[in-house]
Amino acid sequence: MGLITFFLLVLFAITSFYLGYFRSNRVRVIEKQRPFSLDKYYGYYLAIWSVVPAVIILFAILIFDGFIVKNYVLSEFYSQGIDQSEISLLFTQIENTRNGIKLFNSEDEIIVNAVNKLNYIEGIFDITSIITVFSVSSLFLLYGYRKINLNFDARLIVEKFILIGFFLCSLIAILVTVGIIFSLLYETVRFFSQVPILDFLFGTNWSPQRAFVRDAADAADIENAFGAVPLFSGTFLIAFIAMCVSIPVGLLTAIYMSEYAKSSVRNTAKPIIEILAGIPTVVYGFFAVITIAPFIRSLGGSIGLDVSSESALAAGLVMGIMIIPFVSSLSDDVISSVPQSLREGSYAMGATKSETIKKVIIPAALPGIIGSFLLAVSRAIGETMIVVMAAGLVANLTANPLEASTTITTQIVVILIGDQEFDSPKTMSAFALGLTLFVMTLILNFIALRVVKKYTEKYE
Amino acid sequence: MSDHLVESYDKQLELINSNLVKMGGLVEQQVKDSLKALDDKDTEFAEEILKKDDKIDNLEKEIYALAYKIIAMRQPMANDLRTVVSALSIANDLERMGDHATNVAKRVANVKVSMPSQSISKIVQMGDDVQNMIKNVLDAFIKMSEKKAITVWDSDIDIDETYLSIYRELLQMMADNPETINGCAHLLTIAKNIERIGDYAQNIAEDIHFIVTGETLERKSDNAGQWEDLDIKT
Amino acid sequence: MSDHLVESYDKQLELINSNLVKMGGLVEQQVKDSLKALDDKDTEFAEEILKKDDKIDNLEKEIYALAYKIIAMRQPMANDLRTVVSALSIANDLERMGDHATNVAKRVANVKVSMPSQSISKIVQMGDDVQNMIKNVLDAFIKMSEKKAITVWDSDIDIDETYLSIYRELLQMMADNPETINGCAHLLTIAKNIERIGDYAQNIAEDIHFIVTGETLERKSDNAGQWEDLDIKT
Amino acid sequence: MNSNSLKISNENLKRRLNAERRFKFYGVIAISLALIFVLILFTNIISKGYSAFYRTLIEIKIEFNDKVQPEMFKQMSDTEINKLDLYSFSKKNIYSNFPDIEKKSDKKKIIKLFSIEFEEEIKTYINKNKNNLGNTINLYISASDDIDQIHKGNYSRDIPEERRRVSNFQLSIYDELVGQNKVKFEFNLPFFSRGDSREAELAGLGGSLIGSFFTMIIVLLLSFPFGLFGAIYLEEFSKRNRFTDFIEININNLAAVPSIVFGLLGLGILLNTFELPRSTALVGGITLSLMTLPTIIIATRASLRSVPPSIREGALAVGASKVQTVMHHVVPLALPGSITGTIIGIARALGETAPLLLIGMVAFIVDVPSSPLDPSTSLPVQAYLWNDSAERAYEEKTSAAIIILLSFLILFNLIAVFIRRKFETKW
Amino acid sequence: MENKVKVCVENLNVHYGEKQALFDVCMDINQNEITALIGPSGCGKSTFLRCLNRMNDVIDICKVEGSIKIDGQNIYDKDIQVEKLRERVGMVFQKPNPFPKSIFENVAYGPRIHGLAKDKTELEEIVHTSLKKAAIFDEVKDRLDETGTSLSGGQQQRLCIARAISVNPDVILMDEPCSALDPIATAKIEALMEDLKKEYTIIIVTHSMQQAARVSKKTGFFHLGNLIEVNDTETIFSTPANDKTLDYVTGRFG
Amino acid sequence: MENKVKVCVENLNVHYGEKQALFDVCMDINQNEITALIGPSGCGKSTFLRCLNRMNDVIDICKVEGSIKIDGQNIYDKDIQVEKLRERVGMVFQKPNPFPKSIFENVAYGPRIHGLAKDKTELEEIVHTSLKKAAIFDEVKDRLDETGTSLSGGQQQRLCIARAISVNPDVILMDEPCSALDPIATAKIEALMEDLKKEYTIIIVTHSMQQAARVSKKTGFFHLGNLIEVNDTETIFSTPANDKTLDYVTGRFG
Ligand SMILES: Nc1ncnc2c1ncn2[C@@H]1O[C@H](COP(=O)(O)OP(=O)(O)OP(=O)(O)O)[C@@H](O)[C@H]1O
Ligand SMILES: Nc1ncnc2c1ncn2[C@@H]1O[C@H](COP(=O)(O)OP(=O)(O)OP(=O)(O)O)[C@@H](O)[C@H]1O
Ligand SMILES: [Mg+2]
Ligand SMILES: [Mg+2]
Ligand SMILES: O=P([O-])([O-])[O-]
Repeated sequence: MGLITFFLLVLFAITSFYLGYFRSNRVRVIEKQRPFSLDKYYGYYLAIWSVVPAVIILFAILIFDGFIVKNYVLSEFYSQGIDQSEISLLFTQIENTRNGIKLFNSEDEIIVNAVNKLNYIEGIFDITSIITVFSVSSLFLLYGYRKINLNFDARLIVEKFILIGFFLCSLIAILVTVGIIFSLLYETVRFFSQVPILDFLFGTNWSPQRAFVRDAADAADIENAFGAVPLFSGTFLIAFIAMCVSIPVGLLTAIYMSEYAKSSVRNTAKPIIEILAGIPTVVYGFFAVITIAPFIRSLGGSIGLDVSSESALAAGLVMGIMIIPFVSSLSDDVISSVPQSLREGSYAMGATKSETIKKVIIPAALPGIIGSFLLAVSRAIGETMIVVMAAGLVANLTANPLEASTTITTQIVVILIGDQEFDSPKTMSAFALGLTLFVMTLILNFIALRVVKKYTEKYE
Repeated sequence: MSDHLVESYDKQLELINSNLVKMGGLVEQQVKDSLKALDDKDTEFAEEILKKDDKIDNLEKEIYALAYKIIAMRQPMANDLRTVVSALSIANDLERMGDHATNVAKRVANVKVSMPSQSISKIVQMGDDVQNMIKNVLDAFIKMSEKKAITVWDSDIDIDETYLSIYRELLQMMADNPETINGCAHLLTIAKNIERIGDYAQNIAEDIHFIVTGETLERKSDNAGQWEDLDIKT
Repeated sequence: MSDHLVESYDKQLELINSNLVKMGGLVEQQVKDSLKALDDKDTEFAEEILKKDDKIDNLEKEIYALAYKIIAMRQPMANDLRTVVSALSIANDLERMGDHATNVAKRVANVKVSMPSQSISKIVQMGDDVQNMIKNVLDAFIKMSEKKAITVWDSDIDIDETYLSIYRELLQMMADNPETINGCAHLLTIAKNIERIGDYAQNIAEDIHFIVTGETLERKSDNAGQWEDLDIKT
Repeated sequence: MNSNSLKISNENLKRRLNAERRFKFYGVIAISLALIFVLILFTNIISKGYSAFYRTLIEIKIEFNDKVQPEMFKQMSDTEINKLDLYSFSKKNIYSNFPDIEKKSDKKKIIKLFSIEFEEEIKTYINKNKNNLGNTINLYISASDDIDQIHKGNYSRDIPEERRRVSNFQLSIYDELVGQNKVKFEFNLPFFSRGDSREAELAGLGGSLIGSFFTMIIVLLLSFPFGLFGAIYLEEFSKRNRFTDFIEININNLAAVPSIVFGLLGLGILLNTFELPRSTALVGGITLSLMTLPTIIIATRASLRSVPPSIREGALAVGASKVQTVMHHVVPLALPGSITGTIIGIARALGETAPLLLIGMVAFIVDVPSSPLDPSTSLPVQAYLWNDSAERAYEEKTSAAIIILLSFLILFNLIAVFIRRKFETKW
Repeated sequence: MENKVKVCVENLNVHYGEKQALFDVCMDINQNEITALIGPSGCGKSTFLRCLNRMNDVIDICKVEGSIKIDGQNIYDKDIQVEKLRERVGMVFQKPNPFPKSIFENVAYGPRIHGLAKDKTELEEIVHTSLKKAAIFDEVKDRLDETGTSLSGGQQQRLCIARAISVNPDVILMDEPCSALDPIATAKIEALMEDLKKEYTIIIVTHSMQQAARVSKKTGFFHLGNLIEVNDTETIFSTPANDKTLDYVTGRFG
Repeated sequence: MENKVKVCVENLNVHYGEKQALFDVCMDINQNEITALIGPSGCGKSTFLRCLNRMNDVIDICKVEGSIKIDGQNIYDKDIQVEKLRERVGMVFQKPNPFPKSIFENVAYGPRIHGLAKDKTELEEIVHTSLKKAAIFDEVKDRLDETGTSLSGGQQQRLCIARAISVNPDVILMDEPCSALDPIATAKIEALMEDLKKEYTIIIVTHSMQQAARVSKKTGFFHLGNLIEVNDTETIFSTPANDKTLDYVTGRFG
C-alpha cells in the first residue's frame, strides 16, 4: 500500500497545486487586481493543505495499525487464555507463514486461519485508511480553496509552514543529544543500582566477565569486578603518549606550514598531511597491529626489553600519528587567523621569523592553540578502533607503556560486541563507561570550543 | 540660476569661464557704447548705457557664487584652483571696468557741446585702444593663451602714454579757456576712467598668465600715477 | 615664510587674518602719513612714504598664497570658506587703498605751496574721516563684528558728501585762479583718491558682513559718480 | 645616525640567525615526520594488500566418463547443473592429474592444494562451456589460500615444517606444478562479488561493499536534508536567544563526541527502544547519520555565513521576504559548500567502524545483502573482522579491503575538492 | 516651488539592545527631491535610513519607536507588510551588491517576486526600462546574460540602482552609494541621481560633504543619534544655524 | 637648504609573479624631509614603500630588480642582513597594529631583540624616550602595562610610531598611516610627523592629496606602476609638469 499511497499523494498534491494556481489566476483576471501573493504560492498553499494532514494521519495509522491488527488477529487466542509470551511467538509464526517462511512442516490449521484473517484485516485496513486519508485531505483542501481571495496572503502561510519544517529539522541535533543522554543514563542508573558508583570510579580491579560468569551470585564479587580505574589510567596513558607525538609534530608542522613553507610546498604537503585525518581508524588499528607493534617489539627485544605484543606504546604512537593533522590544522587555522599586520609589525622591527613566531604569533594565538590541544585530547580519549585492535583487552593498572593496557572505549566494545544479555551488570557497565566517556569529552570539548571561539572573535 | 548645481565639475568650470566671457563682452560693449555716446555727445544713449551696468554687477555676483560652490563642492587643485580664484579677481576687475565705463557715460551729459572735439577724439581714440585691449584679453582668456595675455599686458604702456598726453592737453586747455574748466575736469576724469579700464585689462592679462602657467607676472603697481608725476614736472 | 605650512588649519586661518590686520594697519599708516605729508607739504616725507607701498603689496601676495594653500589643503566650508575668499578681496581692496594713499603722497610735491590751505585742510579733514573708517573697519574685522561693519558702511555717505563739496570748491578755485589749475587738478585727484579709499573701506565692511553672516550687503555701485553728476548740474 | 654598516653582523645577530635556522629545521623535521608516516602507512598497506587483487589458479585436466558425459549437460539448465553432485567425480579427476600419488593421506593433501570449492568451479566451467565440451577439458581452478600465499611469495617457505601450514610434500607438488607451468595468476574478480567466508580464498568484499553502499545511501538521505534545513533555520531564521545558543553549543559539542557514543545511542535507542532489526544497514545508516548530522550542519552554516550579508540585503531591499531571500539567493550560493561538507561527512561515516560494532554490523555474514533491512557489514568492519582472523591470507585481504576503502575515501575527497574549486566564490 | 512632503518622520527613537542609536528624530522629506544625510561615523545615519524601509527589522536587537509616515501611512503599523513597503521604498547600498546571477536576472528578480510582469515580454520590457533609467543599458545591452559581478564597480552600482527601480518604488534610499567607487564612477552616479529625482524621492547618506553639497536640495546633519539640523543644503554648508553643524562642515569636529 | 640624498632608488622593477607592479622607478629621497607618494589605487605605492625595507621579501612571488641605496649602500646586495636593514628603516602601517602585549612591551620589543639596552633601566629609558618622541607618553604613562590594543585608534597608531622609533631608525616608512583615523587623530599624527622629520627621513603613502599637500616637502606621483613625476609638493599640486599628474590632482583621472 505504501507505494500506491505515495503516488496518490503526489498526484493529489500536484492537482491541488494547479487548483490553487489557477484559482488565484482567475481571481486576478476577474477582479482585475493582483492578489497579495504570486499565483504559485496559492498552489503551494493548497498542496500543503492536501498533503500535510494526510501524512500526519498516515503516520498515526502506521504507528497504531500493527497494534490493532495484531490484537484483532490474536483476539481468539487471547480468549483461549494462551500465555503472553507464547502469543507473541505465535504472531511471529503467523507472519512468517504468510511471508512463506516455513519453520514447521506441519501447517497448523489455526495458523492458516490466522494468516487468512491477517490478510483480510490488512486489506480492509489499507482501503479504509486510504479512503480516510483522502477524504480528510479533500476536506482540508476545500477549506483552503475557499480561503483564496484577493485579500488572502498565501505566501505568509506557506513561508510559516516552511519555517516550521526547518525548525523541526534543527531540533534533531537536540534530540540526538537527548537520545544519547537518555540511552546512557537509563542503563547507567540501573548499573549503579547494582554497583556502587564509588566502587566504579575508584575501584582498581576491572574484570566484568568474572561477574558475568558467576552470574552475580556473590554481590561482593560484582562490586570488585567493576573498578574502572585501570581503564581510566590506560585511557590517559595512551592519550598521553598520543599527545606526546602529535603536539610537537603537529604544532611545528602548523608553524612551518603557515610561516615558512612556500605556497607550492604548502599546497602539496598540507593535503597529504590532512589525508592522515581522513584515514579510517580501523586502518590505523591495523597498521598498529601489523607494523608498529612488531617493530616496537623487535626494537625492545634488541635492547633487551620485554614488550608485549599489544602495548599502550604502539596504540599511543599510532593514535598520535592520527591526531597530528588535528593539531596541525586547528593550530594552523589559529595561527593563520593572527592578523598579517602583527607579523608585518614584527618583521618591520627587524625581528627574524622565529622571533616573530615565538614572541608575537604564538603568544597571540596561545588560547586557540591550547583549545586545539584540548580538542585533540578529547579525540584521543574517545578513539576506539586503534585501542581495540592494538592496545589489549586486559585491564591492568600500569604506567608502563610497553605493557598491554585497556581503555574505556575498548571495554565498551568488548562488552557490547556480539550478543548481550541486557540485564546483566556487565552490559550495563558498558553504558556507564559510555556516560563517563561522554561526560569527559563533553567537558573537554566545551572548554576547548569556548576558548577557540573567544579567540577567533578577538581578531574579527 | 537653478537652486543648486548638478552639472559636472567641468561644466561648472565652463560655466564660470563662460560667465566671465559674457561679462567681458558686456564690459566691452559698455566701453564701446559710452565712447560712442561721448563721441556723439548723445546724452539719451548715455542714459541707456547707465542701466546696463546692473547686468554686469549681477554677473559678477553669479560668478562669485559659482566660485564659492566649486570650492565647497569640488576641492579644486592646481589649474582648476587658479581658474576659480582668478575668476574672482577677474570678475572683480571686470566689474570695476564696467563701473569706469558707466562713469564715462554718466559724464557725457556734462561734456559741453562747445568742447574742443580734438581732445575728445583723442580720448575716443584711447578708448578704442582700450577696447582693443579688452577684446584681446578676452580672446586670451578664451584661448587660455599666455602669449596673448603678455601682449595685452605690454600694450597698457601705450594707453598710459596717451593718457598723459591727453592730461597735459586738457590742463593746457583749462588754463587757456577757464570756461572749459568744468567740462575739462570731466574729460580729465573720463580719460582717467579709460586709463583705469586699461589697467584692469592688464590685471586680467596677469590673471590669465597665472591661470595658465601658475606663475605671477610682476604686478605693476599703478604706474600711471608716476607717469602723471613725470608729466607735471615738465 | 616657511617653505610649507604645517600649522593646523586654525593657525592658517589665523595667519590669514593677522596678515590682513597687519596689512590694514600698514594701509592706515600709509593714509595717515600721506595726509600728514600733504598737510605739511613735506615732499621728503612723501618720498619716504612711496617706498612703503611695496610692503603692502608683498603682504597682499602672501595672503593670496595662503588662501590658495588653505583651499588646496583644507577644503574650507561655510564661514571658513567665506573668510578665505573674502580675504582675497579684502587684500585686493587694501592693496588698492594703499595705492591710492601712495598716489596722494606722490602728488604732494605737485601741490603748490601757494595753494589755498583751506581746501587742503578740508581734504585732510576728509582724510581723517577716511582714516577713521579704516580704523573702524579693521576693528570690525578683528572682532568679526557685523554691527561695526554696518556702521562703517554707512559712514561712507558722509565722505562722499565731503568729497563733492571739495570738488565744487576746487573747480570754483580753478575758474577763479587759472594759475592754480595744475595744482587744483592734483588736489582733485587727491580728493578722489581719498574718496576711493573710503569706498574700499566700505567694500571691506561688506566683506566682513558677509564673512560673519553669510549674507551680502547690497554693494553700492560707485554712487560717488552720481553725486558728482548731481553737483555738476547745480 | 647609525653609522654601522648593514653587513657587519655582531655576535648578537649571529646568535639570532642561528636560532632562526634551528627553529626552521625543527619545522622541517616535523613535516618530514608527518609525511614519512603517510608514506610508510600507504606503502605498508599497499604492499601488503595489492596481491589480493589477483589469485592463483592451477590447471587441471578433467576427463569425462560414462556417467558424466559432455552431451548430458547440453540439455540441462544452469540450475540443474548446479544441483548435480559432481564432488566425487571432481575429486577423482583431480587425483588423476597426479597419477604418481598413491597414498590416501597424500591424496587428501593434494586436494588441500585446491580451493575447497573446486566442485563449484568445475560446474561453473561446465555451465559456461556446455555446448562445446570435448571429452577432456583443461581448466584452471583456484588454489587454496596457503598455496595462493606461497605462490604470491607472502608466505615464507623457510619456516620449519611443523610450524608451517603447508607440508613439504605439498610444496614439492606445488613446485612440480610450477615446473609444468600449470600455475598462473588471474585478476581476482570474485573478491569483489563474494560475501564473507571462513575460507580465506573465498572471502570477498561484495557483501560489505553492498552493506556500505546501503548505509551511505541512508546517511545521505537522512543527514543531508535534515542537516541542510536545520542549518538554514539556525543560521538564517533563529533569533539569537538562550535556546538557539544552546542548540549551537550542542551541535558543536556533538561534532566532537566520540563516535562510539553514537554506537551506544544506536544500541540503546534504535535497537532496544525502537526494536529496529539488528545488524542492518538501516540501523547503521541511521546511527551514522546522527553522527554526520552535526558535521553537515556546521559545514552548511559556515558556507551560509560566508554568503555576504550584502546579498541578503540586496534581495530584502527589493521586497523579497526572508524565506524568499534565503531560498532564492543564499542557499544556492551556500549549496556547494554544504555539499562539500556532506561528502566529507559521508566519507567519514564510510570509514567509521566503532559504532557499527555496537549495533551488531560486525556479524559474520555470508550472504550479500539485498536490502537495507538485511543483516550486513560494511567495508571497514569487514577489514576489522578479517584482521581478527588467524590465517595468513586474511592479512592480505584486510589490506586489500583497506585499499578499497581508502580509494573510496580519496575519491570522495577528490569530488569534494573538485566541487569546492569549481564553485569557489571569493567575495 | 516647495515640493510636497513625501516622508514624515516623527519622534523616531531607535535602540540596539541597551544602546540608543536615534533620539527623537523628526524630519520631513520632500517628494522628488534629493535629501542628504551627513554626520560623523556612528551618528545614526544608516540607522535612520534603514528605518525608512524597515531594513532594521532584520536586526533582532533593534527596536524602533515613533512614527514614520510615507504618504500619510505609518509604515510601522501592525498591518503593514514589509515586503510591500520595500517594494515602494527601494534601497541602494554602500558596496555594490549585485546578485551573482546574470545582469538580466538581477533586474528581473524584483518584478518576478512581486508578479509585476504577466509574461516574458513584459518582464523584458521592465528590465530594459530599468536599465535605461539607470543609465547603464547601453553598456550592458549586449551581455545581459553575463553575471552581474563581472561588471566594474560603478557599473555594478548602477545595476543595483536599476534593480531598485525595477519594482517601481516611490522612494530610493542610498547608503553611501559612491564610497566604494572612483571619482569618474561617482560623477556618473551623481548625474544619474539628478535624473532620477524627477521620478523618485531620493534620500542619500554620504560621508563626503562635497557630495552632499553637489547633489542634494536639503541636508540633515546627525550627531550622536540626534538630528541636529535639517535645512537647505546651501544653508547647511554656508550658514548653518547650529554650532555643531558649523563645526562639522568646517572640519572642526572634536 | 636642499637636503642630502638619503635613499636613492634606481631602475626599480618589481614583479608579483607574472604581473609587473613597478616599472623602472628612479627616485631620490632627501634626508630629514617628508616625501609623500600619491597615486590611484593599485598603482604600486605600497609596493614601492615596502621595497625600501624589503618587506616584500615576505611575499614569495615578489621579485625585485634594480638598486635601492640607503646612504650609498645597496640594500638588495646579497650580504645585506634584512634584520639590520629593518632596524634602520622602520615602518608604520595603514591599520594600527600594536602587538597584543602591554604598551611597555610593545615599545620594548625592538630594543630587546636587537639588544639595544644593557639593563632594565636602560630599556625603560628607551621606551620612555620613544613614547615621548611619539607624543603619546603623557597619555599612557600611568598605564604602561595595559595592553596596547586597549588604546584608541589614534593612540595605537602613535604607539606604533613609538615602536618604530624605539630602535632608532634613520628612515621611517608610513603606508597610509591615517586612513583608519578620524580627523582629530590625523591632525595629531601630522603634527607629530612634522616634529619627527627633524630626526628622521620620512616617506609616506597617502590617498589624501590634501594630506600630501599639508605634510610633505616633495611628492611623487605613481600611475600604473610608473613613477610619473616627483617634485616639490607645491609644484605637484599647483603646476605639475606631467598631464597625468595634473589630471590626477585635479580629480580628472580617467
Ligand atoms: N547591528 C547593530 N547592533 C548594535 N549596534 C549597532 C548596530 N548597527 C549600528 N549600531 C550602533 O548604532 C549607532 C549608529 O550606527 P549607524 O550605522 O547608524 O551609524 P552611521 O551614521 O551610519 O555611521 P557610518 O557613517 O559609520 O556608517 C552606532 O553607535 C553603532 O554602534
Ligand atoms: N601580494 C601581492 N600579490 C600579487 N599582486 C600584488 C600583491 N600586492 C600587490 N599586488 C599588485 O601590485 C600592484 C600594486 O599594488 P600596491 O599594493 O603597491 O598598490 P597601491 O598603490 O598601494 O594601492 P592602494 O592605494 O590600493 O594601497 C597592484 O596591481 C596589485 O594588484
Ligand atoms: Mg552608515
Ligand atoms: Mg597601498
Ligand atoms: O578702480 P579704482 O577706483 O581703484 O582706480
